[in-house]
Amino acid sequence: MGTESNIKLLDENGLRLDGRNEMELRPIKIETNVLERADGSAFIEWGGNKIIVSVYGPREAYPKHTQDIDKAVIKARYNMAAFSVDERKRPGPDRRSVEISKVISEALSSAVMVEQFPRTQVDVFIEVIQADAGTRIAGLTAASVALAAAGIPMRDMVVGCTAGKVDGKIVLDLSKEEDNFGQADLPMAVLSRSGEVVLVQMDGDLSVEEFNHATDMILDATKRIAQIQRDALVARYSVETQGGE
Amino acid sequence: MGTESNIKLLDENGLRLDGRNEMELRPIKIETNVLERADGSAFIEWGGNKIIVSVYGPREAYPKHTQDIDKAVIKARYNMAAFSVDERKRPGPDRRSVEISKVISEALSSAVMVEQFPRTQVDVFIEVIQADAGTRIAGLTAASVALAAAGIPMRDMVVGCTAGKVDGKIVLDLSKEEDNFGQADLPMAVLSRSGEVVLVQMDGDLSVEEFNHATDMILDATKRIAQIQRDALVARYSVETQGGE
Amino acid sequence: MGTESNIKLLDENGLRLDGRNEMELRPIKIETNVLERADGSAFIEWGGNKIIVSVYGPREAYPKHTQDIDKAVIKARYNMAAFSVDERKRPGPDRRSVEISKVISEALSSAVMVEQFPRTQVDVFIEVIQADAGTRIAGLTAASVALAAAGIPMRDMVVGCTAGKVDGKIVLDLSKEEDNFGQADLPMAVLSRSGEVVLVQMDGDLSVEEFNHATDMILDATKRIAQIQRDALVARYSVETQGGE
Amino acid sequence: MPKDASGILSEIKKGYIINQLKNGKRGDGRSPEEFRKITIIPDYVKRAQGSAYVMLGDTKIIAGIKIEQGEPFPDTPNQGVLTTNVEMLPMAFPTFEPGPPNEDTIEIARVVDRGIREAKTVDLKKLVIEPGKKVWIVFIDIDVIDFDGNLIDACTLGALTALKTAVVKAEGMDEFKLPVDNLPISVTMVKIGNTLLCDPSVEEEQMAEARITVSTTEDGHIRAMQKGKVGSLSIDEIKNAISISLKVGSALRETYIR
Amino acid sequence: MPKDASGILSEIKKGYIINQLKNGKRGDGRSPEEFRKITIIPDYVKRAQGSAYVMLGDTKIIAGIKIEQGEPFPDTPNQGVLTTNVEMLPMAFPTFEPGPPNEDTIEIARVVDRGIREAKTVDLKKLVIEPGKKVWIVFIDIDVIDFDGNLIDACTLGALTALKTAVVKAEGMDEFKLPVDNLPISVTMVKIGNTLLCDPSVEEEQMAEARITVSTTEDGHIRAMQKGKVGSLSIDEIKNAISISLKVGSALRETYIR
Amino acid sequence: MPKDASGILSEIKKGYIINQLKNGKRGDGRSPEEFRKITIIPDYVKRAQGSAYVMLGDTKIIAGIKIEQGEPFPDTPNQGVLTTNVEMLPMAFPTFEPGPPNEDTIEIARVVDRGIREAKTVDLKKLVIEPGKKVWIVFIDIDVIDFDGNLIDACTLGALTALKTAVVKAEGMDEFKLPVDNLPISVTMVKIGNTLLCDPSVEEEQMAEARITVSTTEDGHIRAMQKGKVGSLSIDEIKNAISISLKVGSALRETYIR
Repeated sequence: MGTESNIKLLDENGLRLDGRNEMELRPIKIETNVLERADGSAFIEWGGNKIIVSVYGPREAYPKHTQDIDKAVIKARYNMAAFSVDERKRPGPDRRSVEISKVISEALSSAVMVEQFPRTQVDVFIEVIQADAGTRIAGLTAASVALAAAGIPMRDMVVGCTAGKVDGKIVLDLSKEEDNFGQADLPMAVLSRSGEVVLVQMDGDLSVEEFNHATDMILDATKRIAQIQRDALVARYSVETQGGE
Repeated sequence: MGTESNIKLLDENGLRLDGRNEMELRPIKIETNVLERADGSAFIEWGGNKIIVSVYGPREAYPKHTQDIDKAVIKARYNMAAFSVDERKRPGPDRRSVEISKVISEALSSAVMVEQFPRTQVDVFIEVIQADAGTRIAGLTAASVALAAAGIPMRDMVVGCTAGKVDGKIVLDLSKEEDNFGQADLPMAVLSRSGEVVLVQMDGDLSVEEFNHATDMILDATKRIAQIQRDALVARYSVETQGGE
Repeated sequence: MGTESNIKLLDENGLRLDGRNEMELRPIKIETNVLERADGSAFIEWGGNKIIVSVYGPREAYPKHTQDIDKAVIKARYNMAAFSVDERKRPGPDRRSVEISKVISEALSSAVMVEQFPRTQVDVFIEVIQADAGTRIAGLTAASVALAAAGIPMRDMVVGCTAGKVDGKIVLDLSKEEDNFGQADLPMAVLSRSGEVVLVQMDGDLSVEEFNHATDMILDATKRIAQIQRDALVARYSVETQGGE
Repeated sequence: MPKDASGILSEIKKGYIINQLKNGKRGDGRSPEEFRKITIIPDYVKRAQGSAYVMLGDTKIIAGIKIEQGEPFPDTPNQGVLTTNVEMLPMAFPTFEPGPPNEDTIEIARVVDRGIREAKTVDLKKLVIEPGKKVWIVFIDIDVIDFDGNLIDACTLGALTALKTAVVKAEGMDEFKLPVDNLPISVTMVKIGNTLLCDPSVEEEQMAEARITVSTTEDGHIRAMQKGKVGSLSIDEIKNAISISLKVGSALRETYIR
Repeated sequence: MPKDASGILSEIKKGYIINQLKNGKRGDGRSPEEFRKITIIPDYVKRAQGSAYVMLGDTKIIAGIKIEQGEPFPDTPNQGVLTTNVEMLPMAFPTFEPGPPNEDTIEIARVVDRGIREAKTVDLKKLVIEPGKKVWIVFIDIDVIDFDGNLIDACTLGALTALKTAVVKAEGMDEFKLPVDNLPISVTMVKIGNTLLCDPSVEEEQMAEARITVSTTEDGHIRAMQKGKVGSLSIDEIKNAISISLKVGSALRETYIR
Repeated sequence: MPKDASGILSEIKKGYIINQLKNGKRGDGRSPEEFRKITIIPDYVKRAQGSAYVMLGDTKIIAGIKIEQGEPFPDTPNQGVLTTNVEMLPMAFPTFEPGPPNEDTIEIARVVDRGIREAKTVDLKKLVIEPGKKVWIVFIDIDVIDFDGNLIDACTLGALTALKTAVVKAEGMDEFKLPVDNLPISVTMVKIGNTLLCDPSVEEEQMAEARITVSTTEDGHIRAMQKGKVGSLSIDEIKNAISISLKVGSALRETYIR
């Protein structure tokens, strides 16, 4: 977690800097098929985050030695635009984005019916246009929608949320200031129906009780977010129907 | 174009810093087959420029996915020696040399009968030993000679020249100071017989009239330079004949 | 050779900073099969040097175009741990380690019966855990043991030693200070039985007589070091026998 | 330039397009000098100092400006620094690959940069903090997220809009609008058969023999040119391209860059 | 994660291991929560400022600390810098390749780093020489020389031991022990069938569906977590993993990190 | 080392060369200790601070010197810096590839550098501008443009000639000749059969079992040595190589480096 500071993140009523209470999510909006070329795509606005995800595949895995004879390989690539953060981000992968790409790839692999497409790969490109804390979870949540929009067979959707500790209190969906100056950060993602955890990372300082409290809040929130995912996919189909297909 | 400055580039008689008038080329000398290993080579001195070009091919294009089933691929690689410029140039390609390599490759592709050699590549290596403004055009002009010297079938020769604007006046074949402190730079290359343009780039500030005047000057100059190309190729053959082959 | 300095490297009795006389080696200890995964391995302590060598192969040479249809390719890779030297060494190969890897590969190629394994490669990984002058020779000496321990057929062992000039006198097996502040460094390695030289490099300032004296000392020392190599290999086999195989 | 998804533009399609052109019509019904629909959303990325989202037909790019303090180049101690970078993201087209910029990307970035630089759009002399030591560095970064041809013009429009909205700020300093003036409009054309087509789609780019970009400023002057692709152009075609660029560019400026 | 030498773990072997697990026994006879034999040799590399050689079963790593002067990060001018790098040397496993760190290596280094960083093990505030200008940079470098699974725990043990023995020194300055406190113990488990197995061997890692690492400090708090691999874990399994980590970690701390 | 154009030196050619050698004659008629024709054009690149064009038979290289201000190495604050870089340009040989230097190139550059460095040819102590802060950095860059073997000797001759003509200059400072003295001559030999051949051609290099380079100075001392290639040399052969190098090197110095 970030730097210690004297910034008070909760006011006397327990409200957060942006006025939310501890259980409150920032506004979330998901839109599908925002790009022409991709096989599927999604755009998510989550608080100040703006993230575009595009999906290509299944297509032949390349180079050949990366092929899995039993299943498709899910290759997520998380990338931040140079202008997405306060200090310009030099183009190209850094150690942080490599790690995030890995855990997102693993999380999505649980959801896709990879065994249906041996020797192929499914590319999931996640571009963070504007970053505002929680980009990996927002990107993963949108990626799941983009995969569905691409028509990739999935056994379940992946949906995630973050909780954390701020001024000693567990709160949902950290903002940028809370991420920078809080005491713990717990991003988690689950399979929508089964509730099985496909991504969890944590850093900071949590007691076991705090951890349990945080996961309860996250699980509750993922139900709400899953609904937004479903709405986005439905909206797309209804729009298509109107379009006369 | 370069920096503004108070340097006067034309004297009261309209003559340039090196004494040339506006229509005058710097001295140009081309020599062929200066290297043993290459399939063809040429050396050009053009003002203070010293450039060596070597040609290999047609040879199998590698890696395979770069092969074109319909024609040969012309791969020019423009490179500056570390000691060719005032401040040491770090070895390896930079963005400028990548762009120049691309436009030279494209220009030469128009001239070579690429359809005769499907799946092959022709490598054209252009090494700037000493740089003195106009290296891309000098290198391209020499490359055309080197291709011919290598016996690569060509439908026409490529020949180029630069014009520019200096103290508000259009002049031919910019010198280094004129390039650094002038107001426009227009490198252009044509097919020798047809006069079709195969390379044109421009930067600076030209009115349409100035552009037209500049191209007239360039087209006139390319005729003179084409003669130097032909002489170089003839000289080579005559020398070979004298040698008894 | 290193920097000039006022450091006296020999005392009034001609003894060196660590108390050795001119002919004396630092303590050397070799142990075999210290790693589980490698096909063969060796650990050498030579003065303050600690070096681990592991061998894999013969295995199919990769990428394919590196295969030699007549023989195995020996690929040594000399690498220094980041913490092995006083100032942290940035991970990855530098020009020095590339050169050392090359001369070690060549030296080992003379000793291995490479003609028995066409199209394969034998990988020899040399990791310098702690560096204390003479690492290339210590690594090469251990590499020869690791190859034998891996069961790779060899026509002879490679064994090496360094001599140098210190305060104007030829001495054996330079220490770190002697390497830094001496006047010459001569690492050499030979085939154990034939005495043929498979590695020699030199830098500094040696007269012909000094060179001859230095090589005499080295050749004498390699006989002693070869015995340590043999003891290490025997110890390993005897241990294995005790283990009941 | 990338091929279409299958890697090859089918001969049938190509024949159809050329045939259409004989009747003065392009595949999508446009006239030769007509641009596709342009939508520009300025200030799209709040965290950037200036930004724009540009849709040019199905081509979509996002341009963002970052302005940081740094050292001037040794040969221009009294000027700020301007740098343009384009990322052809692998999300934008099936054959685009991750990794450092390739020659296509570099060419595009350099042509966009050249137009802006030569028009002296950004007054770099006003970006000096301490002469020879500390200046403002203006980074123009452009993400290509959906590709349907004509990146040079889309990126130029994005860069200009982003520059126009950009603000220079730093802790303990007064913020000020980035000094921007004299905006160059680039117009890119390809030659198919004997026709010059403005704002080529990806299919038109693939089948074209030659490409030419002309950047002009409001004074009717040319600021940058770049011929691309393997084919040639006659001098007359180039002169024609210049006059088209002046005419079409002037309309674009009026509509989108005021 | 690398496959075994032949690239594939045979189905037969896999069946055997799963069968054994039904009887509560692992392939090598350990119980699910049992670590393999641990041997730690502190101060193994004299030339480093701190170091340790760790054997965890057949996994062997060497950790070394270098401490050098350098600039602080702009956003933390009053702190030293801590950086963790792991090298999965090609000597350690048949399929490891030379070259820059791949995603596996980066993940391991970052999880090790996170545990130490979040426990505030190294007091970075005491590593300032001149605020905003010059601080101590602590490099934790770890060489993996023999690989048989569970690098995260082996590397954490190595890093902690090396940090504990580390001394800060430079010419003309008083040397002092690196300020180290509050050591996090990481415990890594994999899920095979319905069982969580601590300290997985390479074979167990290869056949496992999911992996989870929990780093805890002596106060019973969690400092870092990381789920790995393609499979999922239930919330209850994660809670179980936390309680195992606290129990097993506490024993490890007692035995090896006092 | 590269193979010839076809990638393999034909067995027939090889047999012929060995047969010739039994009669003391090399393929091109030279005696074993004879160098090919050497042509050196000093000051070939006016824009460099020093330069030379060297033809050694059909091998052609261009050496250029650049001298810039920079920081000294921390462990030698009172010395300038010397650095040698060789580019085996792809134009020089059919199998040379573009890209960063490979192990062959690095070895050649380091052996050339070692000879010059160990002979203390450039007086680095005279290249200090401000001790510990600012010194002159001497870049020796060598372009190999045509390759027919024996790059080490060709590059050494080029580097020495370029250094001898080099001038140190900067705005606002008095220019002075680069302080150069005690020039090392390198002589490279290959062993074919039982013969040591000086100045090997590319074919001789390809078929040779071993290669050895000995650099000597006018005082008859050895300054650098390097054995190359897979084969071995006896101690007597090495001693012989040293005496050949002294003899031949002395003649080369007299003729070309005065």
